[in-house]
Amino acid sequence: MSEERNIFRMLAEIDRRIIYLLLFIVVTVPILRPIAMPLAVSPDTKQYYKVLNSLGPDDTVLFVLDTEFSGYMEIQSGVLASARLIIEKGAKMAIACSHPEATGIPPMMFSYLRDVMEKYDYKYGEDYVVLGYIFPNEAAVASSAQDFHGVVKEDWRGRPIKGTFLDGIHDWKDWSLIAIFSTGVRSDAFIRHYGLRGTPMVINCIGVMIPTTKPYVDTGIFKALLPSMRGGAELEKLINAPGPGLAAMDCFTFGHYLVIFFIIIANIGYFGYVRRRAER
Amino acid sequence: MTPLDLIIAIVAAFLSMCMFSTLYGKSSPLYALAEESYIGFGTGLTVVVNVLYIYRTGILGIKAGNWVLILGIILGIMVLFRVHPKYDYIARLPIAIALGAGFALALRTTIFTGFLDQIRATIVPLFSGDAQTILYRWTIALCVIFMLTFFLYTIELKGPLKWSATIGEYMMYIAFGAIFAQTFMGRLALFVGTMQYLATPPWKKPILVASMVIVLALLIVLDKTGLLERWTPEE
Amino acid sequence: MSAFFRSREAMLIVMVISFLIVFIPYFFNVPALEEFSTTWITIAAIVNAFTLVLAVYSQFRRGIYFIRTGKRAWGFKLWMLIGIILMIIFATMGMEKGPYSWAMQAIITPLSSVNYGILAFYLSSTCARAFRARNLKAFALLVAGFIVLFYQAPLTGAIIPGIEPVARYFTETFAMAFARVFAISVTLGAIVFGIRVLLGKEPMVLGFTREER
Amino acid sequence: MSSPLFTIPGIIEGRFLGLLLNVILVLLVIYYMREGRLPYMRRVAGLDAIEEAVGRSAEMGRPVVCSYGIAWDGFDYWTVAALAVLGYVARLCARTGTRLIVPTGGSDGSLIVRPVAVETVRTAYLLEGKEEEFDEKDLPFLSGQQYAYTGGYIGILQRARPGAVIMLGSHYSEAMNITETANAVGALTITTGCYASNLACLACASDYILIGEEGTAAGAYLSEDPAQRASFRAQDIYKWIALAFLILGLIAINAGSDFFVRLLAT
Repeated sequence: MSEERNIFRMLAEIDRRIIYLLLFIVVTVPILRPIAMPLAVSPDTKQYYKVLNSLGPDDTVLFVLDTEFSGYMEIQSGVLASARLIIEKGAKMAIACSHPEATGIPPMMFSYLRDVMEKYDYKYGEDYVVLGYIFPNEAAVASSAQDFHGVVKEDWRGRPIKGTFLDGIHDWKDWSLIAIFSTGVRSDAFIRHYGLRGTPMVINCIGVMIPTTKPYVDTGIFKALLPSMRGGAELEKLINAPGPGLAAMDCFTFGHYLVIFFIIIANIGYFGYVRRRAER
Repeated sequence: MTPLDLIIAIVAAFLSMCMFSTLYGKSSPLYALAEESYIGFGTGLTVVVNVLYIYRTGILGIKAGNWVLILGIILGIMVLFRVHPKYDYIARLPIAIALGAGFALALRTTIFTGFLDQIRATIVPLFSGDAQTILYRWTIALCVIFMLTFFLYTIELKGPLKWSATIGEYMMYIAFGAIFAQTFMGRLALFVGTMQYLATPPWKKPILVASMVIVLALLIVLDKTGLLERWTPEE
Repeated sequence: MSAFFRSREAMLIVMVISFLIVFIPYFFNVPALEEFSTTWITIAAIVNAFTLVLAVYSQFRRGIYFIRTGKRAWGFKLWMLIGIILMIIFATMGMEKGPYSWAMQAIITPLSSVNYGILAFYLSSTCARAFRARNLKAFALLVAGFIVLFYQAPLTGAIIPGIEPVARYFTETFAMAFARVFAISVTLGAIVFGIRVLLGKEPMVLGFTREER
Repeated sequence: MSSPLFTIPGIIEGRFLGLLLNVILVLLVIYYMREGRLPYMRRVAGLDAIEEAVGRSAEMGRPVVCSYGIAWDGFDYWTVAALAVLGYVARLCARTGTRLIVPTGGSDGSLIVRPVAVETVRTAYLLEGKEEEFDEKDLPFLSGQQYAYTGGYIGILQRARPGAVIMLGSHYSEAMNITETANAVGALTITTGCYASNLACLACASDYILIGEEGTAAGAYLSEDPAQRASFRAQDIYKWIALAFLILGLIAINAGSDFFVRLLAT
């Protein structure tokens, strides 16, 4: 085989667009035609489920959409499964956003969760309120922790929040739980101004944030961490409500195996061609 | 599914595939269309939501009797002078105030969350608990100590310090491998989420497939006819 | 009057006072100051919101420069400016339904998620290119990355349960330890940077450049 | 969380040590600045990589692309150090007659930083006696949006086909797009990572990486600014304190005393 068309060289110098095309295919096909392969549930998700499952009708949860819309794609299954579980437990929910794009998420949540909201008669104003974009920066988070009604006067539609279950909320002490669904937009501000003071918090964060968020689970600032879309899929399995998470797990399996395949052939190519050329 | 839903689905799928066209390796008018659409409407969204925040927290706050917030509105208007050719120095006062408050908010707690808590979380019994816990805790303790010596800059790394920093660096590369894998999972989840958004509910699936085929075909035709370069905005 | 704004010392004092108003109540039990600092923080939040509106002005100016100089394919920049104006008009027509939410669903929602999703492709081609056992460090990175990637495929966990403790060993010790050490070093850096700013050693932060140095 | 060792009236419980450490850090920085003698700093290996990258571009007659990050919060910790290193890269480029392109933008904060970056590069060309070669158009403001900035940055790489791409300061998820494109056009890539997962990916994807603070240490080493040098001296002392706390704490807790854990919580 002449030096130019050496098989090892071909493996070592794969055109990156072939890799892109293959990844595109192995993700799109299972979305168009799901297979539903088996899935194991991790300890992190079991701990997260335990915290949410212990909520009751007289608990009030601050449900923070701390994400651009793009990040929502990764934690969508965690958001929907968590909201479903909170509604089933009858706990009250105040939904707040810390990024302008997150304001588009609540309407989509409620259209997806319409079945469980009707079943539990979960009504606006009585059981849940959408506060909208009330956390544009750290200063807003800090002042809401010290004097909630000093900062938040209206819900997202501009109607006063007086007279709703939020009357009982004055500062950081009054929330039964803060559930943060985060791509890291404002999560550290919540750690500083709520978590550090002792407000119980859980977080469903994107994969990128897991290594830097885990230390806060260790130090007890977060009671539990639901890891990325994989955690959402496992939570869907635990609450027996298949959704976008479980549907995505096939794509995950194929995507990861495709990348592992590339690592193997790249190393074969490396040792067969690049290393030998360097030695010559 | 109303005609409006159909139009939204078509625009979303087509623009998304135009954005993916950057993977083709050459900048194209298709990518420019998607990019400029996103910048335009995205910037509009930023304006809307921030003006709303100024109204809700500032104006409503003042109406509710918190007169001091007028200072916020006045200082805010002063910030706008930053782009004035002659009076740009007026913006320095509000910026100084916002910076001071911003630094205080970040710095007053970071000594706890980023320093003391990290050390305290590492100080754990190393000889109790099951085998896995003992192995995990020893590894973390040793890793933290060795890696920390890598980040010393005002001392020459010689002798035992050099060994410790080198071992720490190898430990870091093991950490990088694990963190890289976690990051890939996160990004893959975003890509899968995007495609799910474009393919749910099921009637959107043919639109998605059609957009893929059309955009790919357009890219290749434009590339082969040399129009790709001519129709792409220059920086 | 303009001397006050131009004076570096005056702006530095204003910044330090603003800093102390927010810093002190966190450590000392001074209820009166705590309440005032909450309002002061809200004022800072309002000022920040104004700076974002300011950023849009420069976006506009750059777009117009592009169009005026007739750069190639300036039509796209014109479309961008139209987009900004359209979105603001749509918002005045109501943000729950109507054109505002159409624009959110058709443009902002998908495109902002595509931006992040595209990274999966770049990471996959990095795997093929960079995960090579070139030297001991690269080999260490490859082994850890390979095992965690293999564990993360949902099917693996179901057929080879034994891989979980191995993969978790890497993510819950090495990755965890690095996150802690990195937090410590970055935290110290951020604090001393804040100290330098408050001591007036970073004039650029306040916008003091050549003429007032 | 374990209970503090002691509390001091007037100071909120559990925050005394944090306050003390903050105050001591201020005093240390002031002390080392006042001393008049520039504290010692070791030369960070990353600087040799930067010199090699600019030299390689000069030989190939291709431009160098160097960015100072998207400066999300304007002059943050990473951006200030990046500007110091940018000045160094600019001097190397001026000296070797290599074109330097500095893509700016990516956030609203970077609007405030760009004028200073322009001044930094102009001063570098001035110091090398080549002010006439300085061209402000080579520091384009691409956009206030992260991904529009990335699109512009990638467009520059695809057209200018630089010999080296040096990404300093705070870059976020867009760093991967840029590094992969830089590699695709055959450029030598040097990057810095300002948060853990970005660092891991860039360690794999780029030819050389300044791990975490190495970037800011390079800035302090180059700038020879007493304040930055004093800062690193104070930081290193606190890293020694952290190591002492860790080792003594581990010994104590395994000998049965939680003294250090409770001290850290006072």
